[in-house]
Amino acid sequence: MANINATPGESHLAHHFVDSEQQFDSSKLGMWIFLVTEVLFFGGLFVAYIVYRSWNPELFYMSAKELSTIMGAINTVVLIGSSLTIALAVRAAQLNQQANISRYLIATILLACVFLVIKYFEYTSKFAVGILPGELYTYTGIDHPGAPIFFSIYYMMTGLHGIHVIIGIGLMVYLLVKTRQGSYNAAYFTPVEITALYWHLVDLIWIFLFPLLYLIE
Amino acid sequence: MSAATKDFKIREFPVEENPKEHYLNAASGLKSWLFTVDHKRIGLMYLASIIFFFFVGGLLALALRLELWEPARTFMDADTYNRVFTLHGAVMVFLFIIPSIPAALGNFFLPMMLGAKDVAFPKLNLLSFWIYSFGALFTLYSIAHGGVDTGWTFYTPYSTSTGTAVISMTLGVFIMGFSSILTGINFIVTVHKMRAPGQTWGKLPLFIWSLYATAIIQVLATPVLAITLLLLIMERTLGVGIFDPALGGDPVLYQHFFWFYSHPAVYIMIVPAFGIISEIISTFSKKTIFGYWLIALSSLAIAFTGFLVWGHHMFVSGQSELSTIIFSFLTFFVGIPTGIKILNWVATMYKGSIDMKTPMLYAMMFLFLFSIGGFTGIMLGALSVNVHLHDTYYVVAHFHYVMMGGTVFAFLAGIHYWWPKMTGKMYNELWAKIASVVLFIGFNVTFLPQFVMGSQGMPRRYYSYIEQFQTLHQTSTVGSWVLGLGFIIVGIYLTISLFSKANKASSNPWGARALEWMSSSPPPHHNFNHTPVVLHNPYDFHKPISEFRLGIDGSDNHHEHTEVAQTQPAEKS
Amino acid sequence: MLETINRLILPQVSSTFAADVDGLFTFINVASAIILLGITVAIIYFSVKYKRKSEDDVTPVIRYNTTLELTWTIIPLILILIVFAWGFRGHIDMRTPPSNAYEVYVTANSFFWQFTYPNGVQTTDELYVPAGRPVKLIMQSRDVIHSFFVPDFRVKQDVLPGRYTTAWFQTLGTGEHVIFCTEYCGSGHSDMDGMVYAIEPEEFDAWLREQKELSEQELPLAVLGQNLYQQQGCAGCHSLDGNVVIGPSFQGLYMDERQGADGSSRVADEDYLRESINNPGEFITSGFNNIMPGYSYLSEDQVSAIIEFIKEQQ
Amino acid sequence: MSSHEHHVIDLKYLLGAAAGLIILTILTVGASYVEIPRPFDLLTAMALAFGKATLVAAVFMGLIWDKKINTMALLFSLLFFFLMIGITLLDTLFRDRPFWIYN
Ligand code: HEA
Ligand code: HEA
Ligand code: HEC
Ligand code: CUA
Ligand SMILES: [Cu+2]
Repeated sequence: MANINATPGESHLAHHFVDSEQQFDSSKLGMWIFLVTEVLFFGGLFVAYIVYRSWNPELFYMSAKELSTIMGAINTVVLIGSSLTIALAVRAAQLNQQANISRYLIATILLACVFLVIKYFEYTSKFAVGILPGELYTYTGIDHPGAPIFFSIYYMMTGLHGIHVIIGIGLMVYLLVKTRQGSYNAAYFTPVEITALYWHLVDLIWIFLFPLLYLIE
Repeated sequence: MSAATKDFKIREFPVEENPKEHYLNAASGLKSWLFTVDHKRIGLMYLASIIFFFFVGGLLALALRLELWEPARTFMDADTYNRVFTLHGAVMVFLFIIPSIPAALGNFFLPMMLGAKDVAFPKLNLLSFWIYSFGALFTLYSIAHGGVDTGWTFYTPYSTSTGTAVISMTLGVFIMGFSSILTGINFIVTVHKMRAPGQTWGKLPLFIWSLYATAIIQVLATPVLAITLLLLIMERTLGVGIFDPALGGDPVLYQHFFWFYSHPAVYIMIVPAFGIISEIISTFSKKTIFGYWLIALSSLAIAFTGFLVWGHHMFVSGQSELSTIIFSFLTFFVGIPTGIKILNWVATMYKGSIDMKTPMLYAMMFLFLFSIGGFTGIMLGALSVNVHLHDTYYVVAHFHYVMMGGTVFAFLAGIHYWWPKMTGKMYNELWAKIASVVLFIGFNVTFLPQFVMGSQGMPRRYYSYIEQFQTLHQTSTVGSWVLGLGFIIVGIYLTISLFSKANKASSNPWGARALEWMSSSPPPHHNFNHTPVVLHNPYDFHKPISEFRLGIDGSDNHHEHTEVAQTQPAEKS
Repeated sequence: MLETINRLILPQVSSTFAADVDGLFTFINVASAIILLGITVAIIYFSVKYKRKSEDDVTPVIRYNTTLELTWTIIPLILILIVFAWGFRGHIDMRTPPSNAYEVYVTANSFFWQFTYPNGVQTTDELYVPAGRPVKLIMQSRDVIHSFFVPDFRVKQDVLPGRYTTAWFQTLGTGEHVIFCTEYCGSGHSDMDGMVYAIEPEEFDAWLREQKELSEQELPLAVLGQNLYQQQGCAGCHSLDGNVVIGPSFQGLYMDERQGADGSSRVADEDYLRESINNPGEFITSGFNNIMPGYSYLSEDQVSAIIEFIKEQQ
Repeated sequence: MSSHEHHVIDLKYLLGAAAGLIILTILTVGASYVEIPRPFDLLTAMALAFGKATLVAAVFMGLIWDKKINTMALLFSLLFFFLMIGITLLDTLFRDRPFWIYN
């Protein structure tokens, strides 16, 4: 607060902020509150999951058997890796290592793509046997009157998560372009930081989806 | 931002009366409005849209009332009626009342009351307005494509089986949800990070406290509405069946999801109204607000408790007895903090210097009407009585008393209170008072009979009814015309005040103490020409007004940083 | 006086728990009225007494008063606890049917009520019950959510698809009471009403026997069809005199050339009628919505009877 | 007063967290092959998931070094999420059981 009238050394200071710390804190708090909304957004689906699981424990057990634990586990590791790389990208920005920002961003994007490719194979193998959401469900391998419900929830949850991954990739590509233009440095890296927060949340949600969907015994 | 004011030299900044340059003429042309990041202009754009949709909703309401003139068909068929009440409800709730006070008046005054130049994320603010408009377009599209006939609650399985334009409507509401979320995020961050030097939490105007509590509800509840509507859309397009018993789903779960949002949403509607009332009662009583902290914190208490009671809309839905009882028990607890507010307001008037100007008159009407609405809410929360009254006109009367008698009357109070500040013009006091009385009478004639017919068992969402109820329905219909007349008067004198020349408003016509009055009317582009500093609670009427006009000596808000901001592609957040 | 007001604003008291509900209703009204009056009087009094005298009036600084704050926290607190407990107790009664209750199965359809008695007799939109005996309704919906409401009894319960919900009541005597559907269910929601006839138990038994015999009689097909037309609720949507209610009228329907909403057309022969009854969504007549419920649960004989009846409506 | 004050997270914390996450993932998968009686299997899985979530939030997202308000925001979202679940379950788990006072 000391420099009410400080001449803006940081060119990224928008006119309505007093200084760049206020601006940085604001952006970060804003992002955190946005993450709060994301938690409750997915939260709705988790509620549906828990309610139906409490009603049909057997069905969830039988259905989860259809999912490949290996693929789920690999994807978990992939996402954890990508969380690490984006955290490293932020670090690189803080330390002013321009080339490293790009490098880590690329690594993150690649890992995100790997995640999607694996998800794609999982989906298509399910589609092939008629495991589709809701009315389209034709699979006969699960003997339960409410058979479609597990996979309806599965597709909603992983689908919504997948959309978040895609949005994340978009954001990181944007960051990459900007980084190449030299927009980020130790003095200004807010976009990298808040995108990283978003990406970690995507990882966080998967950390819960994985045991809940794949590992029911 | 805890600022130690002693680091600066502060001095009084006299306010310029009737300034030549202000935010309204800072730039001109349609583009300067549509792409502005000035919170004041965005607030006004919201205000215009909201008033527009209020009139749309109001016209639909007049149509509803007209159809109920005769027990059977008066002039439209059942299907049309069902679409009309759905649109009335949806337009009033999602397009009018939820954005009303926060997005219009809040946007305009929140930064000013904090002595900030703008909200924390001005671009996000503009985006939020555009998202709102985009969502509204979807709604209009669905009206054009046959409308929706589900009721504003979109209950499954009816909403998944009816042939009407449910998807475009729910998509519209879904999109508008994001606008609401973005406004909420913006407000929370602004309140946390952008308060003027010296403005501690204990010196925040109560309108800010109420907007802060509202923003918390918006941020926590709206995402759940989003996921609910998404599931509904998926249910209709892919038949995912999460709410469809035929596919193993459960329709009552939909109701939990819906009310998890929509009950807290009623506090999104009313809490900002409470904020306005706090400002007005203190100002027009010229007296320190009684129980500042209780009023401030009760907003948060209402926000929190409001999340625990959604099941009172579902007492006869077939939910478990256990939850029915718990929901009923918790429901009443909202009444306590609300009552504390009301009684503290009344106590503020004690030994005041009361000036019954139009805003104060509306505030008094608010106290009366909202109390009736609140007490009938308590009635509805009582289990055995609810069984009888649920889904009757009693509920319709209850929520019009709180939404129309509460929020809309407070909104009217706020518009009149801040009209001089926003436009620099004074409205005609006499006509304003006449209109408020007409509205008050019209309102009661419309909705009091609904309590009676509801108690007698008249169900809601009924296109035709048994003859026994006809007199009451007709009284109600007549009342709705009186309401319409009242709004026409309001529309006329406010419009006239904009265009006439002789009625320039002073910077602080009511003698208020909050920061927004320490700027010129209308305010300059950057709200203040200096960086304001706050020493006192905004209701300290015993302190000299000069101590509310302090600013940092030598600070100049005019063009500080602006050149930089314009040349740099400012980041998004 | 309260009693008189209650009679003006509440329906008649016709079930065992109605009086208790009304009592709580009155209590809340009176308590609210007192507080409201207090607030209103205070507002008006203050506005007059402390009217602004001059622009520079000085007002005292009163920020807080613990006693007052506590008063208006504790009194409402006590009141709400009373209200909760009272409503809760009343609710217990409403949710616990005595074990000897007479059971009737209720099926809600868009837009009519079907009642099935223990001996298999069925009625539509008319519920006969023995006066003064507890009656338990076991309810289910065939399509969307409906709600069973009898104002005179203060009874209401949503009726869900795929699940039973129950309600019960015991009348105070004989009488006729209107039934409303109070969960919005579509075009015919406001017409989905019915009647409860509470009759003397002996009369009721006689009525039940009589209905049973009637239903076992060998009836000509068309007459059987006419009964079904009433019982299955066709009458709610299809008139016999050419008027359009919700669906097309049956008058002159047979062998008529029907225009579909998709542009195709079909002749309304027996096959067409059967399909329209079992699976109405297949062919939507132009000008109408796809809202007719399917009747595939009817037996072949019953469908034939209805078709025979429709054929008679020329 | 500018950005160089931002905490730069030590490399060892980032790598450590990543390692911890991998280990916990292996444990989670492993636990699913062990026969643990019902509710506890779910509880174990959730406990492990919460452990992982804490690592991500605390280290990767930097909450340890950050302003407390951000942590509070996250905790608040969890609180309300649990309220939503908890209260909904009061309905769905107790549907066919009349309240104990009844009868
Ligand atoms: C602005 C919106 C708003 C507000 C503020 C409220 C406030 C309240 N509402 Fe209302 N309500 C709606 C909007 C609102 N409601 C809507 C839209 C519906 C219908 C939705 C639909 O189905 O379409 C509805 C429906 C509704 C129902 C369901 C009815 C049914 O369908 O069966 C219930 C039941 O409990 C209820 C209760 C309450 C309560 C207890 C409050 C409390 O917050 C009221 C608190 C206030 C007071 C109590 C008065 C002031 C207090 C004092 C002066 C102190 C003394 C107090 C005591 C002694 C208690 N409301
Ligand atoms: C903010 C919320 C809000 C507001 C302000 C209103 C305002 C009004 N409402 Fe509404 N209402 C709802 C929210 C609201 N309503 C909701 C949520 C429902 C439930 C829907 C559902 O069941 O799904 C409902 C349902 C509802 C019903 C029940 C329908 C039914 O169940 O069958 C009725 C019936 O009387 C009604 C009437 C009115 C009236 C007469 C007004 C009046 O107060 C309106 C006053 C406004 C005007 C009169 C407009 C002024 C305009 C003019 C005078 C025209 C001038 C025009 C030009 C100059 C161009 N409303
Ligand atoms: C909810 C209202 C409703 C009920 C109850 C209902 N119908 Fe219909 N019916 C309709 C509507 C609307 C249509 C026109 C749309 C369509 O073709 O599906 C229709 C169409 C028909 C048709 C085809 C008429 C034509 O236009 O060619 C027949 C036959 C028919 N109904 C018979 C019956 C019978 C028999 C019953 C009772 C067992 C019945 N309906 C109950 C609403 C209803
Ligand atoms: Cu059936 Cu409303
Ligand atoms: Cu509510």
